Amino acid sequence: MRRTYFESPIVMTTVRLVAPFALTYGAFVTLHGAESPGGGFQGGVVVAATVITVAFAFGVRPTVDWVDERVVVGVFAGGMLAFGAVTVGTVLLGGAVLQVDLLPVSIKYGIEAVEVFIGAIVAGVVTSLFFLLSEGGDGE
Amino acid sequence: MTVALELALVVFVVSTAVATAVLRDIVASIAVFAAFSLGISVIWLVLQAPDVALTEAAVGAGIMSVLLLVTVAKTARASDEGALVSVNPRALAAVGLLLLVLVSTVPALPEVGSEEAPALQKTVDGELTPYGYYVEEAYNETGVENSVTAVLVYYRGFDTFGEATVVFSAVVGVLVALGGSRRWGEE
Amino acid sequence: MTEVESLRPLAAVAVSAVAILGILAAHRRPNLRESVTLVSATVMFGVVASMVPGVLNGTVYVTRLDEVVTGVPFVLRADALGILFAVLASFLWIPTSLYSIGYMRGLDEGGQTRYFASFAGALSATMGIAFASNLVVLFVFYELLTVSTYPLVAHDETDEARSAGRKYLAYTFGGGVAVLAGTVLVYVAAGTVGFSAGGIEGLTGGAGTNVARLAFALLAGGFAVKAAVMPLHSWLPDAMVAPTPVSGLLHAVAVVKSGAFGLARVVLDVFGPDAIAEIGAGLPLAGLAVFTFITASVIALRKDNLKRRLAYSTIAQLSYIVMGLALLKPAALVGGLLHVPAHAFMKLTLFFCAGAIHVETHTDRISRMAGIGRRMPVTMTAFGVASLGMAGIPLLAGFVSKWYLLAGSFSAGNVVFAFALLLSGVLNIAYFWPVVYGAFFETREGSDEKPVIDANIGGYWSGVADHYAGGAFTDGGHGDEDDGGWKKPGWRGGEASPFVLVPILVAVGGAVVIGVAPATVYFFRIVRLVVENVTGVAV
Amino acid sequence: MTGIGLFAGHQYQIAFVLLVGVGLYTMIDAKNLVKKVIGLNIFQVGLFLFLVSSGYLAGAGPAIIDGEGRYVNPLPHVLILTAIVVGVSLTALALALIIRVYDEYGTLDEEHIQEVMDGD
Amino acid sequence: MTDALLGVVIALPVIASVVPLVASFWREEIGWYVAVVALVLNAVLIGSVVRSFVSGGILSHEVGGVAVPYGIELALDGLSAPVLVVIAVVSVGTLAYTRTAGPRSNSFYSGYLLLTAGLVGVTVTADVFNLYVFIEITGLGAYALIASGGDGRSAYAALKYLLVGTVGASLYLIGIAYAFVATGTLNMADLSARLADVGYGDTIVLASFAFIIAGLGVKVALFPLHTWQPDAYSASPYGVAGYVSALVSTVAAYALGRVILTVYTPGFLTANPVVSSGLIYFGALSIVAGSVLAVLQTDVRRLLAYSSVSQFGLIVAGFGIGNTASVFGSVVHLFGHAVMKGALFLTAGIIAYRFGVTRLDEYAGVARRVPYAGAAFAVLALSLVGVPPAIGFVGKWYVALGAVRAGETAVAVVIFASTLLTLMYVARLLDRMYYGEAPEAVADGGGGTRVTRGMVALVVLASVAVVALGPSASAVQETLALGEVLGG
Repeated sequence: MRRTYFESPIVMTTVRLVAPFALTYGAFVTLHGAESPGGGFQGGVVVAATVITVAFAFGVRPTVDWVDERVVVGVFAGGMLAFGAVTVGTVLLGGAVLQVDLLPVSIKYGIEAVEVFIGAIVAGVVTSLFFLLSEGGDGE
Repeated sequence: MTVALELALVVFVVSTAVATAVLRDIVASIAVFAAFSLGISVIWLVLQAPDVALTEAAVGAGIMSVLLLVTVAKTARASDEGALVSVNPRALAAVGLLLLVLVSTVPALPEVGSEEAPALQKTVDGELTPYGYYVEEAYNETGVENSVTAVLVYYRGFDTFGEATVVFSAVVGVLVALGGSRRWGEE
Repeated sequence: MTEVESLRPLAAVAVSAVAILGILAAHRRPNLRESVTLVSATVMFGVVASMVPGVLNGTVYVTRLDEVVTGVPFVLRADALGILFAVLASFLWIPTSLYSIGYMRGLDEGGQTRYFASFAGALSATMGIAFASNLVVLFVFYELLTVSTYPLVAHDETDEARSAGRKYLAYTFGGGVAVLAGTVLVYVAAGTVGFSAGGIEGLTGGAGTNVARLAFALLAGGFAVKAAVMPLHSWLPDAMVAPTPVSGLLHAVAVVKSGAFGLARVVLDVFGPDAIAEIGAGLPLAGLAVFTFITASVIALRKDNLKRRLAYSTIAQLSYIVMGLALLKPAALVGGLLHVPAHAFMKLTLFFCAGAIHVETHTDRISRMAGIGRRMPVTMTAFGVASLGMAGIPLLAGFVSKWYLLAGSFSAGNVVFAFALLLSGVLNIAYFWPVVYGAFFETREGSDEKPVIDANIGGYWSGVADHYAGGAFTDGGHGDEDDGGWKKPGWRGGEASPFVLVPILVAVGGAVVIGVAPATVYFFRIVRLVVENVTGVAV
Repeated sequence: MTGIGLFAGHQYQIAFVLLVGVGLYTMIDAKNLVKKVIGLNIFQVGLFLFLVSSGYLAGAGPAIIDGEGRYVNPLPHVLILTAIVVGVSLTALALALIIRVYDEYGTLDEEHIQEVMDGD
Repeated sequence: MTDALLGVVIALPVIASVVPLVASFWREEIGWYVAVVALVLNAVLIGSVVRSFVSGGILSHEVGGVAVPYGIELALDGLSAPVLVVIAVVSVGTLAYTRTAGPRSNSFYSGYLLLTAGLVGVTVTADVFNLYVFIEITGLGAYALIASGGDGRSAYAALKYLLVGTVGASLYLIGIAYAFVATGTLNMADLSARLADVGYGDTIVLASFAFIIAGLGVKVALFPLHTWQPDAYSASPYGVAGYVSALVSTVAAYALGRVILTVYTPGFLTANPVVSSGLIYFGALSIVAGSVLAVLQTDVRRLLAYSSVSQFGLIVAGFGIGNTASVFGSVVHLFGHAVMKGALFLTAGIIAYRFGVTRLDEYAGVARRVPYAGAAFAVLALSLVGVPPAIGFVGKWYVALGAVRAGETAVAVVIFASTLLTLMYVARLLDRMYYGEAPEAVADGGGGTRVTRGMVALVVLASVAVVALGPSASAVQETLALGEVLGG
């Protein structure tokens, strides 16, 4: 029982207009986690939610094709690898595991960097989960 | 924030939770669940947890509902006889027992918001507690105003690494569950 | 007593363990496989025998390894008591191996590789039991013995054999658990489980008396299972479904004697006779032993299946040993311990004879053996001699040990035990004599095809046992005597092959030597040394 | 009703108990597998409520530090953020498994599935 | 530097788990190689961490360089070191097995690596909330792996496991929340001190303990919280069943012991005799019920699964008794059971792949067709019974010894009696395997092609190890210095 998409021009236009702002908001939430509520996780979810909104407006399959799975996987895999690199890297620098203050920037920026990685992971994963659940199954 | 509002919120979330439980139609259930999540995120705001509120709103009301709906769309929307489920006495008894245990501990718990609560002491035996440390020292040490972020990434960064791993595990798990990774890279 | 570090105790254990590998590797070449068995049996006996002179001079050979569990060192220790058991088992393994070859090939048995490998494993475990220096090491090998003999009991793979195997496992593991529990109690109470002649210090007395009683009950009860003391005996008659060499060496020597041996260790080296007297545990055990040998003898009377009759005889004879140990007097101890080798030689002879009859004629039932003495005169003569020994006729092995048991009973001041012994001797004659008499002086036609007593005794009319006794028992499905060997050509003078005959002669010869000149045989000297070490009294 | 007096100041804890109860009840009772997953989420939210309320300080602001002041304890918030993420991850996996089960058995009803499986 | 490796051994498999997923775009079936490289490297690192523990005593690492109790601490002591070793060994061993047997998709190996990371994390963390996170990672990994069977049955079993397991983890978190409410801290050592200050008789402290035990009890699969476990073990591929049965409950039981002994401490148990007896009898009940249920099974995997319920009862009882002997027994049994049970499942897998048989009555005569695997199965099963000198005996000995020393005679009786119950199902199995009339599938020699010599060699190796480890287990008692863990 696949959902048939009703391509409403109003919805599509609205989404087209809103999506860039939503993405920007996601980035903002991610980057300003240090000063205000929010952070990588919330920002990532907002970004993913934007993609999902797009998918609702334009249909899942076209969205998957448009976004390209490689990009989605690349985003969260890159986030994971970067986070992992920080975790293990500080040990190689002679410090403790995940010793953010050993990074060549101030602690604050180190924290923000990690927030960005988290944002990437969450955005990528949540988008993937949505795609997988809506595309998966059906015994293909 | 008045006590009345707080009580109203509590009543709201509990009733939406009960409604979620008793509604037979799964889509209706999901809709009420979204309302429940919104109610909860207001409670987070009342409890001065804006980070949690933001997350709850985005996840509980947003992502979670979408995923649930997608799943229902992929499967079946069973809505046979009656709008509400009938009560299952055995389940009720089992759950009632647990509730009895939980309720009996409530009077022993410190009142919410009380300064006497052990979790809100800044020092114990002259040493800073985690709470004291996070509100007194964290900003000086990290330059990050939002101490939730400071704790999340810096002080308890390893939890967050674990959290990222959990998220990643979810996608791996879904891939495995849905029949391997062949789907990726196809088409 | 001097302790000498030596690898010989370990070597004795290891020889046949290593041999298992050789046996398995040679599974496609039976001759090579059996050579491995024979060589390792010879080597094992050589190693054990080489320690005898030293032990008699008061030397104890010790192999120290690491700890088994904390506070319990893994030490193998060839002391007098251990060497008694080890010499016996390793010596008898040689004729039994020869016999096995004749028997297994004679019957064209399946699974021979498994058979010989398990046999080697069982011997290894037996050596371990003999040389164990403490309860934990003893327990380790005790359990390994169970595991390695299980395939032998279930060898035939018939339903009877498998159910006997399961019963065997259940009983002996149950006993093992009791032993383990007792061991833990002893360890907690005394801080050690190491054997020490005359008993471990500080195990009894004071508030610990009840704990000590419980520990003794568990240990004695656990070992009594393998020693087949009633009411824990019923696995043994069922286990007779195993091939006869197994019944012979394991169920008359190694396995059941490991129970008796464990009991001896408990009495002599864990608690010590004095402590046992103190907690009042001797008399109940002795009483149980008396009950066992009288009852078992009576049951033996009505068993028509020869191996089953022998099994009940074994149960009875083992209880002599138990009684000797339980009476706690030096003479009784000597009698009990001396009965270990005496019974071994005699019972092995009897089993070998039963097996020889089975191989040649496929006959298991006594009522069908009328006149068989004329066909197999050597075999049946040996059978007769061993039977007389069992009954305690002078100049045979059984006499000497019974003599000491009698002396011990009197010195214990309890004449009841002496009378029980004499009564049991009479019963022995009653259940063996018909076999011998029928074999030589009756013919098939003129014989009465009934066991000595054909009535229901003590409600023992149910269960698997009597199913067999009723005639359906065919020793695992081999040979039905009705159209089996009786009509074979070569009926006159049809003795078994030398592989079977020579071991019979060796075993019966041993029984005679022990009886005629006990002082010249090492066993007697070893036993006296053991008792002297424990009680301080030279017997 | 003395109960109300006893539970004044404990309203969130009572809500925690009730939500845990409702969630668990749904998990046990619901035949529909998706419903069970929703029950699981309610159960977890109840638990979150308990933890977050334990860090609440009356009259204090959120733990965004600007000079001296009263702040709530940020630690429970951090824990709950992590726990929410864990929850959504588990939900996603559960839903994927449900889709898989549906593909196989054509129903989401626990009892039907059990019947089909026993029939195998 | 070495103590930082405690974090690295968690992070390394996580990082490695990303690789197969990304690599899927270019190549299938590359996951195994990635996993082998990562886990062998991880095993080497674990080796060096453990070596440094052996030579220098307890290791502790403050993650991020943040002082305890404000940050997260990782630690390695006598309780965790053996578990860490067994994780390293089993993860590599089972991986070798899945080379031909297991699911071969890349995402499967990502899941495998994540599960391993979770297991290691649970083992080395010294923070109760961090423990929760790793429990969930372990859970997610396990659910995913169990679902990799690819049929509806395995998906359903995984879902059931997920629902029950998450409730278990949440109950644990409720317990943590109570402890947090009482103390405001999460570091194990700090929490332990604060709980003592609050008082062991405090309602909140008792509630926290109860919820933690109940929650972890679900994860360990103690009776009657075990319902997820037989389905999970029997519906998953054999390689997975081997891995999950060997380690997942093991680390949960370890976590249980860790919380009981180092957070609440034996002092708590002494102060609350009712609680401590309750815990011990909880374990004892599991011993008996698990064995009885195992005896009733007709499916070999379910039999083995219920046997785990029983064996973990023994381990928990040992922790509950809480003296050095019983705790050492539990640790030995944790280690031994992991090897035994894992290898038993792998051996059952060899038999299933070869002959397509899974039920007890179909096992008739299989041992003769696969003599090496059959012998390994026999040795492992007998070790499970507790036949000395194999390691199964050693664990039982120490727990029993501890029970008698603590005056818990009834528990000692249960432990001894459980030997016989274990024997009941093991004897049934072995009797069938060796003496039964082979059914057609077996007599034909089977048509399975997925059994390699390597797989057989692996289980034979495991059976040899089980025997060899027994006598050597006691030698590490001093090194582990469990007295130190128990607070001297």
